[in-house]
Amino acid sequence: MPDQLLYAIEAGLNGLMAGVLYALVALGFVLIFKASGIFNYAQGVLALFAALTLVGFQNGQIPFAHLINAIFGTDLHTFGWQLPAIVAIVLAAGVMVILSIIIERYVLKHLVNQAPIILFMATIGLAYFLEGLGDIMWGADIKKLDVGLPQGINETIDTVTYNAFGYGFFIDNLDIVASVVAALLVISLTIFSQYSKQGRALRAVADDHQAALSVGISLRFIWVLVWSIAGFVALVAGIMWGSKSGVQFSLSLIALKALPVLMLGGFTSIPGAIVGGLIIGMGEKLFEFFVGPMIGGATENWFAYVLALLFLVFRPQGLFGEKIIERV
Amino acid sequence: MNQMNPEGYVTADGRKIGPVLMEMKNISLRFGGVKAITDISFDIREGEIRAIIGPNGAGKSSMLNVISGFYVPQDGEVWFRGYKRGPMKPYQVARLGIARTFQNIALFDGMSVLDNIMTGRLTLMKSGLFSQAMWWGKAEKEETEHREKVEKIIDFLEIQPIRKTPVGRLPYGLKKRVELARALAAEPKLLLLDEPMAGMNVEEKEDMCRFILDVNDEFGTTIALIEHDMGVVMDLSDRVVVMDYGKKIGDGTPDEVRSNPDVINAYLGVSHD
Amino acid sequence: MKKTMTAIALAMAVATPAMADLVVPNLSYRTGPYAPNGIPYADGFNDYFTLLNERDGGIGGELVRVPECETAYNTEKGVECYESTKGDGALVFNPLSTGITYQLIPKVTADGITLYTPGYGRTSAANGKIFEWVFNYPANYWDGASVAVKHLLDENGGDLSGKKIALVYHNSAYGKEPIRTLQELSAKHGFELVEIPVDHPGQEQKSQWLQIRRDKPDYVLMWGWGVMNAVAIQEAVNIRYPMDHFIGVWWSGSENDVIPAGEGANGYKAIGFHGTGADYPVYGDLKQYVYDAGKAAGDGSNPGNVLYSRGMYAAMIISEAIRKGQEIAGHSAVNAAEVREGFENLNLTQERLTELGLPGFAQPIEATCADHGGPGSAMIFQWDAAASTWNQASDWITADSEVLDPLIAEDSAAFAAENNIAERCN
Amino acid sequence: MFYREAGDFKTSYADDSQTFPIRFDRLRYYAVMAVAFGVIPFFINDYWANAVFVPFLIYAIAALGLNILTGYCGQVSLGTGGFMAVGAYAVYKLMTAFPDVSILIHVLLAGGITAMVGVLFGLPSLRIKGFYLAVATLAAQFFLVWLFNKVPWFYNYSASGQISAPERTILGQAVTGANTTAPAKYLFCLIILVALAWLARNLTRGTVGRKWMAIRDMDIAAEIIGVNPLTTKLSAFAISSFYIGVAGALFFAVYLGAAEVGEAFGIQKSFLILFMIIIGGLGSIFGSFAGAAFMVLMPVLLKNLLVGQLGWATDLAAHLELMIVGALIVIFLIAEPHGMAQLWRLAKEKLRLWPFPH
Repeated sequence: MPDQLLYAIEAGLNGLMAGVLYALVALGFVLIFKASGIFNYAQGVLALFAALTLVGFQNGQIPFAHLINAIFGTDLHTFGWQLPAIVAIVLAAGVMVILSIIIERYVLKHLVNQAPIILFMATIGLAYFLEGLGDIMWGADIKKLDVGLPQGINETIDTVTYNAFGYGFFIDNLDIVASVVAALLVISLTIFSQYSKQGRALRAVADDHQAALSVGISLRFIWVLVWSIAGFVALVAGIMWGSKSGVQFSLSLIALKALPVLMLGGFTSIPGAIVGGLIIGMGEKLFEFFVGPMIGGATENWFAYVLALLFLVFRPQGLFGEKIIERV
Repeated sequence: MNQMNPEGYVTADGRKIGPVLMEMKNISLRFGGVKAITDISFDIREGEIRAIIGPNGAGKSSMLNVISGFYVPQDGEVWFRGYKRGPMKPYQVARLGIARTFQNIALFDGMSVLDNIMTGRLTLMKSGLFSQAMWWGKAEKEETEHREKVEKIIDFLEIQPIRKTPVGRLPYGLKKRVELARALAAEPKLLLLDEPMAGMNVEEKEDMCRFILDVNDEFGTTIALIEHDMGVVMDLSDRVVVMDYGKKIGDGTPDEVRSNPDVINAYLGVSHD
Repeated sequence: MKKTMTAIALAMAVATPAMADLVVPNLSYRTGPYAPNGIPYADGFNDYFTLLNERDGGIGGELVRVPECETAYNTEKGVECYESTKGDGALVFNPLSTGITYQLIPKVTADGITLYTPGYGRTSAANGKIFEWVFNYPANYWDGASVAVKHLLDENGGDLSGKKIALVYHNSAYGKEPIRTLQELSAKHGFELVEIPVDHPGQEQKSQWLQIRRDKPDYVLMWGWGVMNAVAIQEAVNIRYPMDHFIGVWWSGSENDVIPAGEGANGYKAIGFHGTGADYPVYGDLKQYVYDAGKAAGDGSNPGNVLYSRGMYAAMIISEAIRKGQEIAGHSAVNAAEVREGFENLNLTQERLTELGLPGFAQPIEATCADHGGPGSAMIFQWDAAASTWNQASDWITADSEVLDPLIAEDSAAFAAENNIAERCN
Repeated sequence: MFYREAGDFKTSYADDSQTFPIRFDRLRYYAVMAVAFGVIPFFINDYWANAVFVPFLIYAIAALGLNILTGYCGQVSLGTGGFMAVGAYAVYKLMTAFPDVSILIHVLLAGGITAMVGVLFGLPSLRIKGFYLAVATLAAQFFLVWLFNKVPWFYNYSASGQISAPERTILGQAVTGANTTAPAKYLFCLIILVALAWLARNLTRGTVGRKWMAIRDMDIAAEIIGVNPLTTKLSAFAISSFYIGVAGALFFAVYLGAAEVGEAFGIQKSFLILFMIIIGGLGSIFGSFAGAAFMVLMPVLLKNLLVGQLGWATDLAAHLELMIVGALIVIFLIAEPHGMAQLWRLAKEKLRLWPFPH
């Protein structure tokens, strides 16, 4: 095979891997949108907050140490312990559930029946708040996140492809792990929503709020549930991304990567989020590979949006939506 | 039959009905594989009150949407004022002089009653962006002129006290009336009413009937309406089209329709109100 | 509305303390995307002045006040900070942001306050003939690029022809700075330059590093900032790029950048224009007068690291310039114009550095009316992951002034023409 | 008592549709104008101009623009930062290419150029609606920022890609560049803002405004009663972008003096201005002003309070500021989803009855 083609395949495969992560973040958006009609801009900050909390627990940081020191003149920093990764993950997941309950009680409950744009803005407010809270709880410095995930080139793929084509493909072990975890997460979420009682309630609410309420499903419970799940998804995304770059502010910007996925796949479609993520991931890597060098590179920030935009102009119902029949 | 006279006819109560204003020829409309309307033809004459009735799902609303240009039929022709109407956007149809109300009220909730009715005159207002931005000369003059016309309609429909109220705060019956006012403000050649009496109590229905007759009487506006309530329709309208399962099963004066065996079948075969 | 106004007016009136001290504002950023880098720098800057106040009673008997103002690396907040501290009687500004620097250059020129931008900012400000109020010694971005290339020349026996060098840069004004210089140098030395931009924030760089893996450049230079550095180094480790062929500018060579990559980052190189580590004698005093006295800025985890040292470097230069200004003016309560004189006549020698407890920490500087750019020399550091230290990997290397001088002259001439500035120092 | 409308009769329809139909409102408006033009210029200093007034005036222009698009026409846009960048780069190119033409004309032309770009990116709004459109406008945001960063022609091939505003004067007074006095800056922005606010008010009370609102409230019904969605949406995009472009031009030329596209006109800016109109009140001219004032003043106030008064560390203060801004936004939305303009209306209704609430 010609080199150019091999390179393109390699770029495309890496794009697919990246796409899985985009899909994972997008999934958090979709869950909340489906169950409550809220476009949750805070999803990215949730990932940052979850990752900060995880690292904080792992390293035994004292939350709000800086604030406490400033007020009481103490000199607190850590509890002096190191928790095993799995314990820290469970604890962090617990914090995300508590956070969901707080969000439901103090924010969402008061905003029932507001216009979607108002709910959207509220989540931006929430994002600001959580960003400040995360910093004040755990500090704004960069933190290394290590839960024992492998990283670096996958030797087997490198060797096998080298022997086959004369060019070894680069696939990152972390990306492979991320794809597997994301796939497991998607499958378990699907099973959960198809076969469990809560899952059925969730789908009922997504279909018709009023009807679901009338058969005795608690909307508030469902909201806490989806926000908890979204928080857990954010935690997983935070771990995957944080392992690569460390945990710091920019982690919250991964939300921006998921938005074009939502446009493409639709705000309410789980398969849409997955396929959309893969298309966006692969598309942006291939575009950067083929067209990037001609127009100066660094196209990835906008390409996904333009792709999604063009797609929607020609197919407004998105990937899996049915043709929209307008009624009056 | 005097209704077939191309020059028009005189009704029992002495109103003069003119020549054909709109003619639907062999209209068929499908959504995917579902046939909503199959090969329907009928006409609407100037000055007439024309009703389209039928059980649920008969395709009445689809028919009205075809007339107002919201749906484009796959087959058939729509003739209006002697010309065949080409493929048009709904707003272009509105400019021809066809206005309508909606079954599920479609008012602009964020605006006041007055502003809502003023939107009815948008097709008649001509001042440009620039003069509006400056708010002098033509724009201001035009605004005042149209305001006067709208105030007449407000008087006519007896909604003066709620002029500046945001529409969202009004009760259902009044909303229907404001919607009628908005449609009237356009000074339409043809007024389409989509279930104008749906969801109203007896008193409100009587009010609405009166307004419809007055509009027809005072402005000479041609009216086509869809209605569920057979009794009201028979009292109001000059001629009635009956639809069932997307097909026309009857057409004529209320009396003729009432005695049409197909219509009786259709209405007895399905439960109706 | 009016009530709010009154409240603000009140808050501001009370917020302004008496103006007797030497005021050196610290426009820092401890929040936002670049906080991990801003924190240690600000700590070093503050701690050094705290040391001077605690140990020596300030500079020349005048206490130094360092009002801190949070910019979050944001130009608008930078303006607010500048205006609010300017009213305080600020003597010199050091905003640690190229964006804010560009914005402040005309303002400080109009207001008559010195702008000191060591190792960042507008490169052509090295030309004192045009930029009267701006100083950027000891080295600027173009020096950095030239030093990196010189280092590579040394490693390759003076010949880079036919080599391929990739520049991975932050796709912003800052990151684009070295491109012109590197293009000139590539023409001069015959190496091929590949430019690879990374968009802010740089969380995702797979495409760029796949390209590097395919193209196999002999060396990779990096002009990064913030999370981009850490991700780039991690990706380089992932593709098993030889770390000793990977050189970052001084803003891409802090502990924050290499630690997340762990062992793999071992051997990564970075340019530096000052020493690092907590082994200098000055740290004894810092410990005695600042840390142990509970007066340290921040959480005390940063002393000795690269960015802390750089903050301290800036503070040291500013304090020496103030000292020089006091000497020239003949009194200790100097004003902004007298401090500028101090900057312009600064003569920092190795002896003086030793006196300050920082022997060999930096290169000597002898500023003149025309030369606001300093010696333009730097050295290469190499990361030792096992020991978690930066080791010196070269001697001081001086930039190629033959290439840089015309570029500086050209750029500053353009600025002069745009703003009708006549040359000074003639 | 203080605020009455009883006895304030109108004898013509023109009187009834004026901007401030109530006499008391009119008087207050004149008073505000008198202070803005007659008092503040004599007391303003660099700090107040640069930290408070000039950013407030410029953001108010941008908020007016976005409010036309989002508040009046119902099209949510997250591309404001990108459109401001168009205004900024347009005015920079014009200023440097035609140094002899008045800066005022350049600023207006920059608005015009932005309007054209706005129309281009508004085209998809005919097919894409709601949040999908909001996300789609992010394409404009990211693409425009990338473009201005990438093509050297836009920044006159300068080494770093920074653009700096040279000095330009109006009637002999510098309004851009470092030698601009605080009153000159302030008045220049104020005059443009007042003129644009007046135009916005006229547009929104007439036919155009009704078309926009009709599309916003129910686009299908609007089309059926005769509103052409294409021209209506595009006119909203054009006029909104004009305002935003003017704001971007002033933001760069008068306020910042130098700018770098990704930093000054990034996505944060888009969100900031969206905040302003939502907190201020969608579909309200007054709301645009109130929102801009709130979002400009509050951080300054908080900073002065926490750092200046209480002497807290700047980072703690900055983090707390984020939390407070976030919490206030949420509280605001819960308490009054229609923004400060609605609060103002409610307060007026109370005042009208005061001191006899029943």
